[in-house]
This record gives sequence, structure tokens and C-alpha cells, in this order.
Amino acid sequence: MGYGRFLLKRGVQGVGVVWGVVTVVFILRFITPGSPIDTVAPLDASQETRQRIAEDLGLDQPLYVQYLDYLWELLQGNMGYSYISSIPASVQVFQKLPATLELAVAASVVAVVISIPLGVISATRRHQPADYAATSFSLLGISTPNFWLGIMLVLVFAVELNVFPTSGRAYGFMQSLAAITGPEPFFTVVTAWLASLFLPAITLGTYFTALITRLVRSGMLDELSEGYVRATRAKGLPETLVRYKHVLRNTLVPVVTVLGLQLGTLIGGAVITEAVFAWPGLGTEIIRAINARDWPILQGSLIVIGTGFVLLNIVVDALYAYLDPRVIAE
Amino acid sequence: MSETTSGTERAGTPTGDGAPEGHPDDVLRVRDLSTRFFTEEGQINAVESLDFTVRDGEVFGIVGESGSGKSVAALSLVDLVDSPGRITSGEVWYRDADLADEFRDDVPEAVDGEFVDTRRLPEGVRRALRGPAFSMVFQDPMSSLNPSITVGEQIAEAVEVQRRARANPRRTRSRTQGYGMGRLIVDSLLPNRGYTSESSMNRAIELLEQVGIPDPAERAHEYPHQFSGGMLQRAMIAQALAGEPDVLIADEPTTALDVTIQAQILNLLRDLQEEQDTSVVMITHDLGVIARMCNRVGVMYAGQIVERGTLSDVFDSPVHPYTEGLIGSIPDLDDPAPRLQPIEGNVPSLLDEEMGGRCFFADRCPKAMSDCLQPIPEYDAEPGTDEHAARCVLTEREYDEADALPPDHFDRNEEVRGDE
Amino acid sequence: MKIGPISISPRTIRNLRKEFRSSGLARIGVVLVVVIVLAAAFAPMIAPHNPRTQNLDRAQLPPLGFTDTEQRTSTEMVNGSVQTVTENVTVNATAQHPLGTNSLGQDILSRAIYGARTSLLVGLFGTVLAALLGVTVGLTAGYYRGRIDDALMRTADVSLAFPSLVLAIALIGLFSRFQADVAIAITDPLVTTGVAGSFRDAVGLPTPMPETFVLPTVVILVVGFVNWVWFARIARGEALSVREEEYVKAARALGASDVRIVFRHVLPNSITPILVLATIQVAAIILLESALSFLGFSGTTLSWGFDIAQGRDYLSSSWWIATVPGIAIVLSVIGINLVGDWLRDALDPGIEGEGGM
Amino acid sequence: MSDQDTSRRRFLQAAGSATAAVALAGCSGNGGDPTEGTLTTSAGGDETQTTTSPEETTERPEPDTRDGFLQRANRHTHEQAPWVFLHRQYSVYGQSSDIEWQPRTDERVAAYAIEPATDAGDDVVMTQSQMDSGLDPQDHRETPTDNIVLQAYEGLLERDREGAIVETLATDYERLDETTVQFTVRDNVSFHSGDSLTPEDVAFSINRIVDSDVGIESPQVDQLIGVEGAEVASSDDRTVNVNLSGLNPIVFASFATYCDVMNKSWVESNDQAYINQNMDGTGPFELSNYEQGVAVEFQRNDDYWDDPAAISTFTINSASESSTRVNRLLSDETDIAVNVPPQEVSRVENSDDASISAVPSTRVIFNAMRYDVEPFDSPAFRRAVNHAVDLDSIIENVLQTFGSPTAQPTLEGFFGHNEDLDPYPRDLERAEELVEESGYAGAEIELVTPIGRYLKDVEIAQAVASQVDELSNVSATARQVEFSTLVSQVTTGNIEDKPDWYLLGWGNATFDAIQTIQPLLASDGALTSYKNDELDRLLDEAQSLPSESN
Repeated sequence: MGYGRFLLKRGVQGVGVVWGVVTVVFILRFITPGSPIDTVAPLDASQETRQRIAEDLGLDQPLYVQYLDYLWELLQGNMGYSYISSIPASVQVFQKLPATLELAVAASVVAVVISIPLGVISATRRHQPADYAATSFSLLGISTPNFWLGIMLVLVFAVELNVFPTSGRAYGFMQSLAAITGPEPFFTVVTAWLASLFLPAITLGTYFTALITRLVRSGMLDELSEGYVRATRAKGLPETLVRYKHVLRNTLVPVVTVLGLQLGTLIGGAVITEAVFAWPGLGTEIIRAINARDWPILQGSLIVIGTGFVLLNIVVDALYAYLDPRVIAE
Repeated sequence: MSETTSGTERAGTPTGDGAPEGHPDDVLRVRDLSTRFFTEEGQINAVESLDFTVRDGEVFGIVGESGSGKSVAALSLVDLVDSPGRITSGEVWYRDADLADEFRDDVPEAVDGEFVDTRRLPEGVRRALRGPAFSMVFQDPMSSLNPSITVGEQIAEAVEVQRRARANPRRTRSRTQGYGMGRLIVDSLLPNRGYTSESSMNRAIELLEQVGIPDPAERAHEYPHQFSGGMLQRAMIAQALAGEPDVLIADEPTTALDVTIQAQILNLLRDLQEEQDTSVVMITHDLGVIARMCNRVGVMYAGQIVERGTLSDVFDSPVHPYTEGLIGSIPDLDDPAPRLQPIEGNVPSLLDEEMGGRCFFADRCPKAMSDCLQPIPEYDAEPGTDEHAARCVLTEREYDEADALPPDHFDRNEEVRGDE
Repeated sequence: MKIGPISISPRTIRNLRKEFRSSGLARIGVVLVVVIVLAAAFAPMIAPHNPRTQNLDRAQLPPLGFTDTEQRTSTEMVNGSVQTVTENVTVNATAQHPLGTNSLGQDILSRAIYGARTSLLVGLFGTVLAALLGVTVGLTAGYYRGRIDDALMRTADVSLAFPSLVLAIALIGLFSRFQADVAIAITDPLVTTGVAGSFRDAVGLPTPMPETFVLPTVVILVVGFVNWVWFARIARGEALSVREEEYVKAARALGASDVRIVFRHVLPNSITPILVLATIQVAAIILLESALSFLGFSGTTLSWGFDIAQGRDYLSSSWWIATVPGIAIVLSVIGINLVGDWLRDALDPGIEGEGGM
Repeated sequence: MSDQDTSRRRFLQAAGSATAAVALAGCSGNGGDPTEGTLTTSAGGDETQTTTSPEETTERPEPDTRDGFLQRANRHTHEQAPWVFLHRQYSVYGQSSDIEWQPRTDERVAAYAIEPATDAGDDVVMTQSQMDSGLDPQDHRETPTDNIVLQAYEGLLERDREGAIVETLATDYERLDETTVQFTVRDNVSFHSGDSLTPEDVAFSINRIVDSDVGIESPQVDQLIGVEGAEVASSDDRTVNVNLSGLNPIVFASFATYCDVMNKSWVESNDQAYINQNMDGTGPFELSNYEQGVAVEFQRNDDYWDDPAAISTFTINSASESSTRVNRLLSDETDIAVNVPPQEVSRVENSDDASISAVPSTRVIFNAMRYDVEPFDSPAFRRAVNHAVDLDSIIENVLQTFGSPTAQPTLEGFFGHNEDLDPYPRDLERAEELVEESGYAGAEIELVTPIGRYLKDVEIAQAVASQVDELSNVSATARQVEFSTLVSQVTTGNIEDKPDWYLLGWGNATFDAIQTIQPLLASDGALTSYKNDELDRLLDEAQSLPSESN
């Protein structure tokens, strides 16, 4: 089976999963106690008012009709209108997406850049101070609740030292790009943006830095004991090549797999990180939507996240197949 | 084939420094090489003061049961013993005039005539010897090639190493041979850039052809899992030949293969050896292979060469009871009457405390005598050529029931013993 | 040694011992876990105060060794606008509250001790639930393969597509109407039997302890529900490999029932990786629970996460309120992770089982 | 859900009898003049003999004014104690020294009232607890959204800081008869889009609220209850007539609180999604940038009909965590931090460039006790609970004095407030006697409180519970639930769904007693936990009379 077909297969599976996600999200609303009316109607609304609202929301129709409408609308990219703001859910959700992506990407970059060298060093300098340092750091990292870490970081770096903003998102990637031509000085914009991104990225990234460090270390140790390492050295290849071209590459195979499974944790982490830093992203949106029972927004967010998760997993599979040609054969 | 004059000198006799005396054709002289593993269970003497020599264009065989330290010996030669193992003593004298000149002034103790003691050379130089001087063919081809890199690429790497090595003088060679992280990252980021070059890839394909792989150009771009075991071993050999080594160390090259393939591989090895006049160290537990390939043989037991000599010395007139036992354990096709008498007992654990100063074979030896309970030096063995020598008292005296050890002698103080 | 249908071979136990002896980390982990478990179990005996009783007069006392001068602010209406008068008051730590008190004057140490109960109970029950769900699904899928397998695994994919934290928040948030009612108040035997009381009198801690302890049932159900996939994957893998074993084929040939085969052969062989995963999952779920209660989606107020959320508002004036429970979480999770590593190294189940949050 | 859960008496229900009564009383139009009667907060001198302890209700002569009836209603609730009367919540703001600004009682923040104190004060940022729920000024019901839309939109009437009614888009307003009031619309006012304000726009805006056939289902319909519709009386003298279903004593108070005027043509030519993301008002600021859920930016409207605003831009963002808001204030990321919790006050006060400004809000915090369940069906028991609570300690320790004790549903300064009532003193003996008297000795009660909904709600509830628990013959505990949970329980319309004893806060921006008592305590109130014919009668009487003030 070729690379293309392999990905195609994954893609088809992905579509199935997305459909599942959509359906679950729809069902979720009907097994949930309480009616959307509670959201839309004011505290002391009259029963007549509530009745009218029910009709407006089409809650009076049979379930399957609502489901089919829902699917049909979704296919046209319509996620309904926020019960709270009457703004199309698609608009409201996709407005929040960049902030969250920014956060997740920044965290991943932090994680990868730090963790891989750290893992390699710790594996190749086994039982040396560097190894112990890296190991303790990673243990601490996977054991610290990131919201608490975030609070502590804010306390130290924002409140006490006042070197980073305490919360919120300044500008953002797109605005920073715009600033190249825009009226505002590019440098100030970018620094402000990165400054506001720094603490959240660290908060979200730490767990993954630690996790990947652990994975790389243990995987590297396994690989180093493989026969081909000795054979590769036997032909006199420079150690750098042995470690990074041969060993690390094979180490990354299991690492990538685990990370694929951990994407959920990344998004979940993003949600709570946003809560800590009042970061205006999907996470904040979801929590707001849940507390306000703003169903269209909640459903929209969950669908976007689910779909994103599926897409990312396809990417991971592709990467996986690239790293380990054997998987395509299977 | 060996018209040697200086027969009586034993290459093994420790003379302190300088290369041991030996045959003029010697390309490799190993003396008193010991490799130990320091594990939680204790110290394991995998290789115990090993002595042997390898001559130009010959095939020297090392035979022994598994666990007798053959493979460790091989790795010790190319300095690839991983922790917790360490080469604790010994010298590996390798004949290379240029190298000798280069280090005569800097490291005089490492140089003797045309010979250099690789053990005394700086690490970088030692590693640089892998490929052009020594290269290895490993036991299991499947696990000895990187599963996620194409076969061609891996061979090309071996070629490339030597190409670059020739490109810049050995002295200036850094640990990474001028190929550090920076280069690596750049190469891996930019497309069509890598460590290996076009030319080295073509060379790799030639090599594949040379080792008899059909349409090598295509196969070169396949991954190890797409190769059969035999094909892989051929590829391994191609990779080993990439550096045009003086000494090719083949560690159980055929064990992992099935019989029909074994023959092909052995033929291949012999052909290549003959046309390139490489010296080969053939390590195996299979006397058949030895008989087929080797000029001279060393029988290895418990980390030592217990008997050595020309093929005929060892096969036709073995002295050491262990050798006898080994030979005895091959089925003789001429004589239908089965005279299979496998050696009783197991290879010793090689644990330092359990070995003690005695003939390590004594506990299994049918002819063990009280003399065997002291360290045994290497004696000339009468029968056969001057090459013939053995670490066994029987070279000096006849077996005598009188001083035979009681059968339960070792039961008292040793766990490792024959199961009667 | 036998646990239910599963027997652990002496070799396994030897490995455990060996690994335990050789690795200091393993020992640290076990000590941490034991300490926390004991604290949780005997909370009503060792907690210096009732974690719920508040004493507004001694609110925000600092931990021992810290003396805190804080501004007490009083206000008064002066023609329509408020005048605030602040004077400095020195608050001294007291041995009665070694780790200080929170904004309600509740003893932080006692709350941390009781918080361990919530975390551990949620962690354990949640994991057990997840394991039951996941292993059942996984074994079924792996054993029957084919359509069933596909169906179940696609389901797993779908539920993987919902990050556990997000899904948990959604479920708890949306069902919160019932949350309070479902949270079961289990009576604390140590207290009701008077054991704790007499013990406390003996050691001179006369304060009466709460007779009931709130078990955040919804949280347990939810965290169990959102984490089953990890177990399903492992169990499935094991089942797939074990079902090919000769003796399993033989058993099937002999006409043993599927259920019997699964329980006699497949399950016991899968138990090691499941055990290791379970350990790691306890840690993961403890983190998840703390996150949930931090966000206010929790059934109980005796939770580390809840205290962190409360203390967050006082971070600038009384840092210890949020710091102590945070450290408690870190320590317990480290402990459990270390034990998990120990088991993994000793039993070598060949999984990289990092449960997700 | 909504931050300002103000309510309107469901006029139609009670007004049937009222209209008749009004016909007899035959008094008309005197409510028109805003100046008249604003001073007569306490009519009915019969309220003077206040020495009487709440328990023995002395017979009093029937009041003859609306104020009198409302005060009597308040006295009734004080004596019958359907609530545990807690405190009046304060609005506490952190304020940067870059600006000069005075907070308002009704929790609204008008950027128009902000003046720069330094150069940095020209661009002002405010951080509140949450963002808008869409920019349609008529499609929401909570303070955070008010604070956003009211920078750009204006009503016919407004209130000043103290709560007195002032004209904005109306230049004059009067009662024509008991079912008609008339507004005269200000001239030379133009929307941000450039269109000029017409009486049609005003009539349209009113109808858009009260008539669901005009555009939307406005949640503010209940704010203008009793208003049937509006039409232009005469375009020339720019008058608009509003028709009432009956005499509504507080119609102007209602218009002073809600009914923002929108541009008819703009509304009709755009869809809801657009209207919720854009603004076309007449106010002193116009929308310059809108990021839903993130930030709203305004710039000064230079051709405002009144003097242009003092500051040039006004930005509103949000942080739900109070500590986050204060952090932003202290690190100079914002100029006004809304809802600063007591524990942060000293932090703000101690910083050089920020200070606290607080003002009593229109919100009363209380614990409702269902009259229909044991043990709360006994007035004696309810009084006992009130006696058991140490209100001063709670205000002192939990709220750090940011609150003032209450003795009745109606807040001081509101129309109908009864000045002669004092908070229940803490008296444990008396409380225990009352419990015995009520026959519910040994009762176990549970107080349900929302989490983090009102200032210190959990702490207050826990304090109340532990104080009541100190009674030898009552045991009390507190249980916290999500606010949405509590809301879904109290809004079902039937009392059985409510918890027996729950903490709630109630904001009333009309400054009129009726808007608190009617929805919460009248037997037909939407959120009522109480039923008493005497109280209902008092309320009906009150609603049958025109209001002395506004």
C-alpha cells in the first residue's frame, strides 16, 4: 500500500469519527437536564414568553427532525446562533480558534525544542548529573497541575516582578503580521504579543516538555541497545550521526505515537490554561458556554475541537509512516 | 600452507612493551587482551588474557560454544564493547606503516616497527580505523541494519565515512569528522541534502552488485524489512566491505540463516576474501564453517584460546579435551556408527569469583587431574605444526587415573557443574 | 500470590523486590504514597481541626515561621461616597494552625489532609471504573475482532476526540443540576464509632470531626467515563496477541466458552500492563479532579483543586492558601508516578502508558 | 445569567382591580412632574411609633399613600421574616489615578462621566467580570452588557448618580391620563450613522421591546410591563404617546432604566447577527472595534448632542477572576477594575497609582425561606433564624465592611423604604425561645448557596450556617451549587422546585420597593418563596395609587 492510499484510508476513517463526534454532541444536549429555554428566557420570564422561545428554537419538533436539520445545517457550515449573543456560532467559535491554536502551537514548540535535546542528553549521559537533573525536572513536570503552575508563574513574573502581563492576549499572530505594514510600530506589537504569550505557553508546555523528555530518554535507551547501533558504529560513522540520524529517528516513532494520543491532553490543558490567564480562546468560550448553557456555542466548539483532533491525528499518522516505513506495509 | 621458520616463539608470551614477536605476515597481533563486564551480579571475565595473530589474506577462525566470549573478543578488537563492559588490559597490534610513522614521535610506546598498538592510540584515531582497517559482519543481519533507513543509504554512509576520511588528514579529524549538529540540522531541514553523496550512493550500488544482489539499483532504495535474511547478510557484507578493510571480522555470519543460504554466504565471503586478499577473522560455534573456511583456528573456551594451530593441527590431532569434545560432537558422515559424545555440563558463568585460578574446563573435563587446579600457561603441542599450542597439562604429560579429581570435586564448591 | 483469578508468579515478585532495592526513586515513591494514603485513611484522627469549621476571627493566619503584616481595611460612608481607612495589623502564626488558615479561618493543614481523601477516592474509584469499562470493551474487541472490533474501536476514536478535561467539564457542568444531589455523603466510620474521638482526646485534639464525608459521585463517574479508552487500547492489544497463543487455540478447540477463555487465559495475561496503566491513571485522574474542582466543577468543597481556586483570590495577601494544596497535589502525583515507573520497570509490560488528563 | 435581575411587577395580573380602584381615586397626572414628590420619601406619619418590637404587631391605621402602603408592606415582611435579611451589597471599583470618576449606585459605568487626570487618562480601559452578550441594546438583561451598549445607546430618560431621573433623548415627559404617557423627543440628535433621531425611531424602539412581532423577543418586555405600545403623536412637536394597559405608577422609573433608542431604518436593514456586532446609537461614544467575548473599543462621538465626552477612547475587556482584574489594574493594563473583592482592597489602596472607590449598590443579599415547608412555615422560627445571624460580624469579617445591614427587602433611599425598621439584633437566647415557641426544636436545615455568584456568597452562606448552627436547638449546614443549578430551580415558576432555604441576590435599578417585593414575595411573583394575603393586599393597594415620586 502506497503512502497516498495509506493517508486516504486514514482520511476516510477520520470523516467517520467526525460524524460520530457531531452525533455525540447532538445527543449530549438531549440527555442533559434543563432546557435551553432557561438560557434564553430572563430569570422571571412568564410561562408564555418561555413557550414562544421554545417555538423559536424549534424545540417543539420531533427529535429526528431536529437531528437531520442539525446535520444539514452543519454541512452548510451553519452551527446555529448563540443563545446569548445571537451571533452565528460558527463566527463566534472561529474567532476564538486562532488564540487557542497560537497557545497550543507555542506550547508545542517550547516542548519540542526543549525536550528532545534534553531527552537525548539525559539518555546518552545516563547516571550523570545532567541525566539526574533532566529526570527530576521531567518527573516534576508531569506531576504539576498546570493551572497551579500558571498561578505561581503569574504571582512571580507578573505580579511581583512585573516582567510579563498578568493575563489576556495582546494583538496575536495575525495582528503582528499586519503590523509590518500597519500604523503601529512592528517591534512593539510583536514584543507585546510574545510577552502576553510567554507565560501561558510555558504553563501549557511544561507538562509536554516533561512528558516528551521522559519518552525520548526511555526510547533512546532502548534504541541504543539495538544491534544496528553497534553495526553503525562499526562502520565508523560519526557519533552525531549515530545518535541523531539513526537512534533519535527511531526513538521518535513511539514518541510520535504517544503524542498523537496526548493531543487531547494538550487541548484540555489549553482550556484550563486559558482559564488561568483569561486567554480569549476556545477554552474560555467553552466554559462560558457551559455555564450559560449556550448550546450552539458549546456544540460548535466541541465539533471544532473534535475535528481538529482528527485532522491532527492524520498528520501524526503521516509523520509516523514517514518515520517508520513498516507501518504502511501493515 | 604455513612454511614458518620461527616456530618456537609463542606470540603470547608477555614481553612488556613493543609488538610481540610473530610471523612476518602478521597484520594483527593480539596479546593478553582481557575484557570484563561489571554488572550488579558481579564482575564477568568475558575475555581472559586472549592471545592470537592474524596474517595477511588468511582466514583465522575462532570457534567455541556460545558464551565462550567469542563475540566479546571480536568487539574488543574494534573497540565496541559497551558499558558495563570494559577492556581492562591487553594490546591490539595492527600493522600500518603510515599510522606507525604518524605516531612514532607522539606516542612512541604505541609504535613498534610497522605495528601500532591501537589500544594506545587516541579514541578518535581508533574510531577512524573502523572501516578501512577493521570492519565487522554481525550475527543477525535483521537487527544489525537500521529498520527505518534504506539499505543503500546505510551502505552509502559506510562509503561516505571513508570518502571524507580520505578527504582530510587523520590528525585534524574531530570526533564528528567535521559533521556536527549544525550540519545535521541543516541537512535534515533542506531537501536532497544528507550526509551521503551521489557518488557514495553509486558506490553502494556497486557493492550490492558485488555481493550478488539482483538489480541492486532498485533494492538499494528498499528498507531492511523488504529484504530476505540472506539478502540482508549480503548487504551487511557489502557494508563491511565499503571501507576496503584489512581485517574483516565475521561474527557468526551464518548462524541466523538457514542452511542453504549459509553455504551461499560462506562462498561469497571466501570469494571476496580471495579476490580482495582481505584477512578475515571468522567467529563461529560451527566447526563445519571452520573446516570449510579457515587456514588457522583458535578454539575458545571461557574467554581464553585453549588450543590453536593450523586447521589440521586442531582437527586431526587435538590435544585439549575440550577440542576433542567439540570435534566429537560433529556427526561424522563417513562412519554411520553414531559416536556423538556431547560435552557434559555447561559453559561456566565467567563470574570472576566463581572462576578461580585453574583450568576453567576442569569441572567438565573427563581427564581432569589435580594439576588442573592451578593456572595453566600455553604449551607447545607436539602433534602437527609449530603453530600448534594448547592451554592444557596434557600437552606435557599423559592422563593418569591416579591424580584424577574425584567426580564430585566441583559439586562441593561450585554451582556450575555437569548434570550427571 | 493470588489476586482473584490472577496469580502473580514468584519471578514477578522477585523482580519487584530487585527493582525496589536497586532504585531509590521507587522507594521515595512508595513512601510518599503510603504517607498520603495513611493521611487520607486516618484523616479524622490526625487532622488538627475540623476542616469545615470556620473561625472568621482567625482568618488568613500565615503558616508557622511566617509573620504577616497585612492592611486591615475599614470603610465608612461619607456623603454618598466610601472612605476607606487602612491600618497595619501584624498577624502571627500559631502552632494551632501549622500551615495557616484560609479566608474562612479554616485550618489549611486539616483541609489538605481531608483533600487527600477526595483526591485518592476519586483517583481510585475513577480508575477502577475506567478499567472495568475499558478492559471489558478492549477484551471484547480484541477477542472477537472483525466488526465488533471496528465498531468498538471507532467508538474509542470518537471518545478520544473529546479531550477528557473538556468532556468532563461539559458533562459535569451540564448535569450540575443533579450533581449536588448525587454527591453521596458517606458516614465516616472512624468518627461515628468514636474511635477518632477517643484517639483525639488522648492526643489532645478535642475538636469534633465531621461525621460524614462527601463523595463527589458525578466527578467519579465522569472521570471514569472519560478515561476508559486508555484501558481499552491496552486490553485490546493484549487480547489480540494472546488469542493467537497455542494454548488459547487449544482451549477453544476443546470447546471452552469464550467467557471462560477470556477470564482464564486472556485477562490474566493482560493484567500486568493494565496494572501499570492503572497506577499511572490514578495520578492522571487526580490531576484531572484537581483541574475540575479548580474550575468549580466539583461535587465537594474538600478538594485541593477547590482550595487552590479559593486561595487564588488571596494570592497577593495570603500566598499559602493556594500554595499548600498545590504542593500536596504535586507530592502525591509524583509519588504515584514513581510507583508506576517502578512497576513498569519491574514488570516490563512493554507499554508507554502515559494516561491523558 | 443576568447581573441585574431587576424585575417588573407583572402588571396585568394584579392591575385588574387596581384600575378600578384608580378610577375611584381619580387622581391623575401628578406623577408627571419629576421634581414633585421626590422629597416625600416617608409619607404617612403613622410609621413613627417604631418602639414596638416586631413580634407584637400593633394595629395601625390604613395608609393612604402608595409610599405608605409600600412601607407597610416592608414592615410586614420585616415582622413575618420570609427572608434572613442580610446586607446591601456594595459596588467596589479599583480606579487608576490617571482618571477622575465617581461610581454610580446602579452599577452602571458611563464613560461620559470619566475625566482624564493625566495624559494617560485620555484612553481609558475598563475590565469587568464578563463581556457583553451581543450588542443589541434591547436583547439582553445584565449589567456587563448595559455597561457596553450604554456608551453608544441612550434611553429617553436616564438617572443621575444618586438615582434621580433626568431627561436625555426626551426633553419632556408627562402623564396624559392613567393609560397614556407622552414623551417629547429631543431635536437635533443624530445617530452615529448620521441619520437624525425622529419620533418614529423612538416609537419603533419601544414597540420593538414590548411587541415580539417587531423584530425580536426582547427579554426587556418584562421591564416595560404594562406598556402596550407607542405611536407618534405629532411629528411636528416631536411627541410620542405610550399606551399603558392600566395605571402604572412607575412607568417613568421603568423608562429611566431601560428602553434604549435605536435607529429604525438601520435596524430594519440589518439582520440580528449584524445588530449584535455593530452599533448605531446616539450616545457620546461610537463603536470603533468589536471582538466578541474579548474586547469592545469606543471612540468619542464628536458631534454628540451634548458636550462631547472628556476622554477620546474607551475600551472594555473582561476577566472573570477578581484577582486577575486587580492584577491588570495594578500593572497598569486597565484603568477601572469592576467588582474588587474586599481582600484585594488594601492591595489596591496601597499602590501609588490606583485607589478604591465604592458605592452602595442596588443589590440586596438575602436567604429566602420557603413559607410552605417545615420548619420555615413558622414565622417564629424564621424570626429565630434572623436573630441567630450575626450580621455585623459577617459584614465586618467576610465583607470587610463592604456592605450595610438590612431589615427589609427595600433598600435605603428607595421609594417605599421604611426607615423605622432596624436589623434583627443577634440574640441567641431570644432565638432559642422562638425556636421552642415554633415547635421545631431540633430542626436540621440546609442553606443552598451559589458558588462565586455574588460577592463572597459561599463565605457568607457558610458563616450564616455556622452561626445558626450555634443555636442549641437547631443544626444548620451550607451546601453550594452552581448558580445555573440554583437558577434552574428558582425560575420554574412553581415554589415546590425551589430549595427550602437559599441565598440569592436581587438588584433593583428602578429605586422602587415594588420591584423587589412583588417578584420575590407576592404570591404571584415569578420568583416568590412566600404567600400572604395581607402582603398581597398591601401591594395591590400600592399599585392602585400613583407614585408620589416620579
